[in-house]
Amino acid sequence: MKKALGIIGIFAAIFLVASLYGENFLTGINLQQLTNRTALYSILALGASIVIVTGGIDLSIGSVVCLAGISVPWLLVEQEWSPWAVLPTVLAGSAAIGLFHGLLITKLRLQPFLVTLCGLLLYRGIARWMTGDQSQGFQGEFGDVRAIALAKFAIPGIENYRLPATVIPMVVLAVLIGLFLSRTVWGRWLLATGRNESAARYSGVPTARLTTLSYVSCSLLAGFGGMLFIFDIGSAQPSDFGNFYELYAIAAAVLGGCSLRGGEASVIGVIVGAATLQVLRNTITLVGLSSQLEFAVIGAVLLIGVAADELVRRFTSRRLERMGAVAKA
Amino acid sequence: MKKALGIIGIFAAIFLVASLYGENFLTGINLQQLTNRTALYSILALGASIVIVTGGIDLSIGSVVCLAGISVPWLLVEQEWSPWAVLPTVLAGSAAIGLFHGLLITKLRLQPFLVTLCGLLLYRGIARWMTGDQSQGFQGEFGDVRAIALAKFAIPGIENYRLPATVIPMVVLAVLIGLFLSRTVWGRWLLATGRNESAARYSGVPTARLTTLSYVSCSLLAGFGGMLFIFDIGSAQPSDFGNFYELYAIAAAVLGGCSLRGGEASVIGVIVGAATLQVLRNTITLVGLSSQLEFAVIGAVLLIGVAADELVRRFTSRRLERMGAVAKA
Amino acid sequence: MRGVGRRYAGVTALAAIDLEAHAGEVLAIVGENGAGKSTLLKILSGVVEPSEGTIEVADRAGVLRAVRLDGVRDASRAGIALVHQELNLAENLDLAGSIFLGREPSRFGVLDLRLMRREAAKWLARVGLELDPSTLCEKLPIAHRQLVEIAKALSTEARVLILDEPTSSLSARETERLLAIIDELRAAGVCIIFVSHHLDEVVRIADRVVVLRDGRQTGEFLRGRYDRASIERAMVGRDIARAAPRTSRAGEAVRLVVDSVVGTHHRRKPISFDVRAGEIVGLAGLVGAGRTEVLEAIAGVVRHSGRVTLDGVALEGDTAARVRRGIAIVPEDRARHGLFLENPVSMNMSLAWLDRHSRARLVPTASESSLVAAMVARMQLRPPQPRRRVQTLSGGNQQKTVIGRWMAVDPAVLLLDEPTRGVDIGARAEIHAEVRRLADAGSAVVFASSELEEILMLADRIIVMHEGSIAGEIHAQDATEVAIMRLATGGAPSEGHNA
Amino acid sequence: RVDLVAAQKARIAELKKSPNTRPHVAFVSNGVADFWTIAKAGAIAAGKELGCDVTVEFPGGGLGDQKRMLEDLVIKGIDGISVSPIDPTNQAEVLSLVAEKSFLITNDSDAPSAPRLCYIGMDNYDAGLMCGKLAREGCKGGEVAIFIGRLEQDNAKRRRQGFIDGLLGRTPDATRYDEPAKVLTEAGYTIVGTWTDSFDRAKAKANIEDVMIKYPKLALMTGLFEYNSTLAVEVIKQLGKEGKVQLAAFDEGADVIAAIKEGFVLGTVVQDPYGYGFESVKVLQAFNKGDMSMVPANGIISIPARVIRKDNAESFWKDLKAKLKAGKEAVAK
Ligand SMILES: Nc1ncnc2c1ncn2[C@@H]1O[C@H](COP(=O)(O)OP(=O)(O)OP(=O)(O)O)[C@@H](O)[C@H]1O
Ligand SMILES: Nc1ncnc2c1ncn2[C@@H]1O[C@H](COP(=O)(O)OP(=O)(O)OP(=O)(O)O)[C@@H](O)[C@H]1O
Ligand SMILES: [Mg+2]
Ligand SMILES: [Mg+2]
Repeated sequence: MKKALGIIGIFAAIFLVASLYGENFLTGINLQQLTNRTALYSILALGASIVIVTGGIDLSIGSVVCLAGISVPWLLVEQEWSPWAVLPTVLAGSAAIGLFHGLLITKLRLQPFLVTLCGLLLYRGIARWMTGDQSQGFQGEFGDVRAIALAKFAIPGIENYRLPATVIPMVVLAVLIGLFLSRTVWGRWLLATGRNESAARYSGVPTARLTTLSYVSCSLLAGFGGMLFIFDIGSAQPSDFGNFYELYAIAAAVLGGCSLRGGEASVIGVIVGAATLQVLRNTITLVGLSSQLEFAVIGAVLLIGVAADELVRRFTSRRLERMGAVAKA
Repeated sequence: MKKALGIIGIFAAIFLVASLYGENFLTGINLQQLTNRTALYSILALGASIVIVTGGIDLSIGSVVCLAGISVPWLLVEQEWSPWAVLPTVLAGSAAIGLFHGLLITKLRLQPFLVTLCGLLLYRGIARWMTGDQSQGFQGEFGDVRAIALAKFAIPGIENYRLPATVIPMVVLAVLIGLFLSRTVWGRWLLATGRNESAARYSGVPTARLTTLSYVSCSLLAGFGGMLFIFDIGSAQPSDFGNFYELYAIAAAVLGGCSLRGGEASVIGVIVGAATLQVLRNTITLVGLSSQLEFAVIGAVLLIGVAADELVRRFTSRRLERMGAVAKA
Repeated sequence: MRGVGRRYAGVTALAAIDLEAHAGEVLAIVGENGAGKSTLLKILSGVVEPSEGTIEVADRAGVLRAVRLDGVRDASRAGIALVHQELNLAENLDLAGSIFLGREPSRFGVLDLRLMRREAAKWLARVGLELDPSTLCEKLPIAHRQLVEIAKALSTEARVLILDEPTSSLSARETERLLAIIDELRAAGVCIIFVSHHLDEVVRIADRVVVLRDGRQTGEFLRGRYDRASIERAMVGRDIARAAPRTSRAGEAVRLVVDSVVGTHHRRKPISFDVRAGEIVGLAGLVGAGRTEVLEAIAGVVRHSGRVTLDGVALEGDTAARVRRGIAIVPEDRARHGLFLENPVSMNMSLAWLDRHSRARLVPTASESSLVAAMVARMQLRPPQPRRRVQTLSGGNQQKTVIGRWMAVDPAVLLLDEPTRGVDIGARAEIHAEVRRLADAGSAVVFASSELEEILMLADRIIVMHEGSIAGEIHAQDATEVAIMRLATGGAPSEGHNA
Repeated sequence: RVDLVAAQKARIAELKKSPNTRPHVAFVSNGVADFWTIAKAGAIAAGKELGCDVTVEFPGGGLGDQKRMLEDLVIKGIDGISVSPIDPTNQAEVLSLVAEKSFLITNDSDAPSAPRLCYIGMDNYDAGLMCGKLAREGCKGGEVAIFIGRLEQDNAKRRRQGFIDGLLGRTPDATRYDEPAKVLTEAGYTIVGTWTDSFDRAKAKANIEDVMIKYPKLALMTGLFEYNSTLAVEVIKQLGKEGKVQLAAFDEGADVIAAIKEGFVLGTVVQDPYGYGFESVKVLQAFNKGDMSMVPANGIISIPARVIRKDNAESFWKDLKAKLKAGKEAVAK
């Protein structure tokens, strides 16, 4: 929680600015869309954070999003599989990708950065080759399957805002991962492995298995996220779908208080981190800044945000120190 | 040198396959192009490796390439500056970017990943905004300036192959960085900082200054590389120029034996790493594989390469241990 | 253990060891640095696989069975627990989490945090740590971390408890307590194997002492049939010379002045003292008394208020600036703050020297290697291979490497924090001799040690700290263990010992 | 340039005497898109029909990537390249290199200053104009938003300008340029802005959603790249705005065609990428036989765009499907 305070502050500041200056920012429909986008990106960011907790990194998230996402309409429309076969296959495939990463990293002791960078190239390549670079879409069909991501639930008493269905997996996953990390034996082990792998190993923790598990979870969530993304967007082009999403996911995780050195995570922070990025992008459009400036604004705001957070933290800790010193004297 | 052996082996294998199956691979003109591309990417990879040595990472390389590269024709053509003013300004600006990163990382103790990720967004945003998303080119002029990168020198006795001028900065930089790391006190300090920052600090190494220096060098080389790239290509679009180049640069450095945990580098390895990526891409076209497969092939070949390297290494070290035992017994 | 051996590329760490340890026995293993003690213990606890030989462990019924210890889990299943020589804690966990790491009480994988905390509090109390089990490990000083590790090993209620230099970072009080615990466990029928360089502890507690030398077993002494000197002889192969008392330095110029220094890290009370040229000042005190922080403040590793002056000029800036002025610090936690573990001995040893002996900032390769060769010989590094990675050195030899780094530059002020942690008695004498030689050449030396014996051996003047402030000063000729302990525990100084 | 064109012509004349029996030609796109996969089908079909080898390359990484692919193709010894140059004014060197070692023609976007032997395609300004007129017919005024992948490429700029001029009923002038950042109020329309997404579809979708939220009274949208239109259809459906916001589309996205049939999209302007691919190979093949007769004097082989409305949507879609299927089968062989 404490780790998440910084990003919550940054989020609040951006939200305030957006409410003041963004046209129609505080309308139900806008908040509804924002919730939906936050949910989608959060799922990727949660996956990234599990790997980051172990001190690793997964650069292949975007490509797994692409491969898994593209596979859904490709299998449904082009290969004419049944939805009951497609979804489990795609999820199993995503998990298999993670297993592959995990084994290369723990058994062959290759660097995670390198393995998942190769993955980044490989899975996108496979997606492009598989579809012949043809964009894949549902062609207006499979509304019932897509409802998984597209359904919106009216909330009694609130007008104009309907809760997007994607929030459900986000919340479920966040709660599960949060409990997993703080309340289960394995979560404990994962945190210990991330901070001091040899200490964990000497304590009898099966570090290799846990590291592998974290890559499996990350790829699984990326694959699941990819499915939700394609349900939401309706169609995608294999050469650009999911590009840079790993950076967004990792950025959200790091903003949310995960240290890339491992051993630290805050689920709430990660979700607020993902939400921050989405609110920023939305604000840029609603305030009417040109989309050329989008990147510059996001970069600058985040940088100022984390720098300010750090300065505030320092200032307060120095004050506390001084107060403590006085109390002692 | 020993660290570079793996990548040299991988390179040799790919080169052999390319020579056997690539149409016109072993022609002077093809090797000339390959030399040129290797030189360009090597310069970025050398910069990346300096930061990696300190245990850091620079994700902003591609965006600095873009901003610096785009600035050259923008200042020359649109703003009508003199070339004598443009080149120093662009290089100084690149160095200033590195200084900015270095200070945020050492003084505010922000995570390098986060700082340079914000940089990635920020500098590309600035480039897009500055040029209004218009592609920038030399419009057929400034041939004399562009000759810096485009000149080719005939080598007596060799036909059809002329040495690209870009090789000169690459070799000079490689030699300088190699000597710097292995033969100067600062280089020694840089390696020590990367290996164990706090031990270095306790030993009286000015770690903050050295870390900052490494980010300055990296951005400076990225800016310089960006200039050479734009001279070579002639024009570029701010929205895609340099995209993913940081990944190529880091991949080359890591393939070349740099550990992302810091403290290790091999200049030769880095250059061979960069060359490997270029030969791979070239081979894919010359062999006639579809460009859809390019990513997949690069990813798969690299993964197989590093895995094989690791297996060979293990096998030999196990043999050595056993042999050592026999000799003693 | 039968015929157990372990080889690494290039060295035989251990050869043909046959060893038995019985229930209700305290077996001490002693030997010089690099003799193979830690390797032996690691094999016993499943961390390292033996190259040859077999291990048999008695099951509950007392029948010996050959076991394959592949990983720590096998060993703990066989009832074996090890406290490593180097600290191994995941500092992001709290004390309860650290103690139960790897065998957390749980129901269906869900942690039973309350039970964990309660149990942890019990084990912490057992080793004398009255701390809240939900404190984070990263907040603890090194000695407390060591106690946590011991508590962790105790909590496994293992039948074979293995301790690798458990007392090296403990001060007298904690050591006493540990020895008492060992006594109790022995009475309860636990087999205890422990390694220590503190022979008086060994003499007091061990039922049997096994001496290792160069990976071989060279001697075995049963309780009551040996004295300290005979063990020393079996270990080192000669008698250890006792240093002659040093002459007084009262007339020399003051070099280092510490004036109302308060480290900002832990908010202590102001500290003031000064050190003359050629003087060796020892900082004594209990764990957490603030010695480390004083040394780190002088070296500029932690921010501090107050003034530190060297030869009349204020020391300012960070460590790099102070090192340039001639300050040197040997940190307490060598693995974290002292060494570049993956680098060779040569790089570790020449690092500080380089800055002063480079021309145009170029590394003088030839003189560097001759310097390193000289330092390896002077510090008696074993094996004497400058190109060996420090990681593969034994603990004591790692310590010699850190000290060697500073011995190579003749610093104006040498600050040593636990200078001989894990160093064998022979090498300790050599290190002390080196420190004296440096002082004789005019340097000021301040060292902190938890070992009263070392304080008494090395210091000209002793400053005793208690809860962050100076409790008193004693001159070497007046010092006794009792007097130091009285000050360190906050008792009033007795007559004549107050400076 | 003149020299290079002349030299290419001379080489063609030469080939008349000893024709190249099985030439190997290449078709290089300016990126990766469905548009280009249709073009690829055309190129492959032509290769099969006319008896020559065809390599199709899609540079995914912008200018640098396209340059590298062209260089590598030339090194490989290709007998002719049809390229869609990303930035023709600044790609003089590499285009000259192709002209020097091979035959150079352009498709989709022209490079009149380069030594190309001909251009195959249509004018993006004209196509934009068609789209603008389509919009003007279906929507008599109000707020208008433009969505486009990115604005820096020449064809995108021309297409956008054409749309604006057509919508506002101005006299056509391809050299006009309206700043994307400015709000234009003219002839009863207010063009509230142009949004780009750098080919990130999730971002493109977010753009459309955000703009519809920001301008609740939005009357008309246009998506000037294929996926912009597809996503606009998607968002209209998701937000239940069918019939409330008009869409003038571009290109032949499946969802767009379906929506036209359903009736809540005015229509779409389609180019003929299949024709670009097919003609490119046909022309290059002819060059290798020494034949330059199909190149008109102005050097432009025009393959005009078409407007698809509710009435001709069905037949257009069937035809396209058939062509794609044939192309895919040819690739498989
Ligand atoms: N991983 C390794 N690779 C190579 N050699 C090793 C490795 N680990 C230990 N050694 C060597 O094995 C020998 C025995 O080391 P060990 O750590 O067992 O000594 P020790 O008796 O515990 O010494 P100390 O009292 O200094 O702790 C040493 O020479 C050491 O250099
Ligand atoms: N609150 C804290 N936060 C972080 N680190 C701490 C804290 N308290 C103690 N430490 C660590 O413990 C080390 C020892 O501190 P200190 O100077 O208080 O004790 P000491 O007298 O040297 O005791 P020891 O016998 O353990 O050496 C410090 O250098 C610091 O790294
Ligand atoms: Mg040891
Ligand atoms: Mg201490």
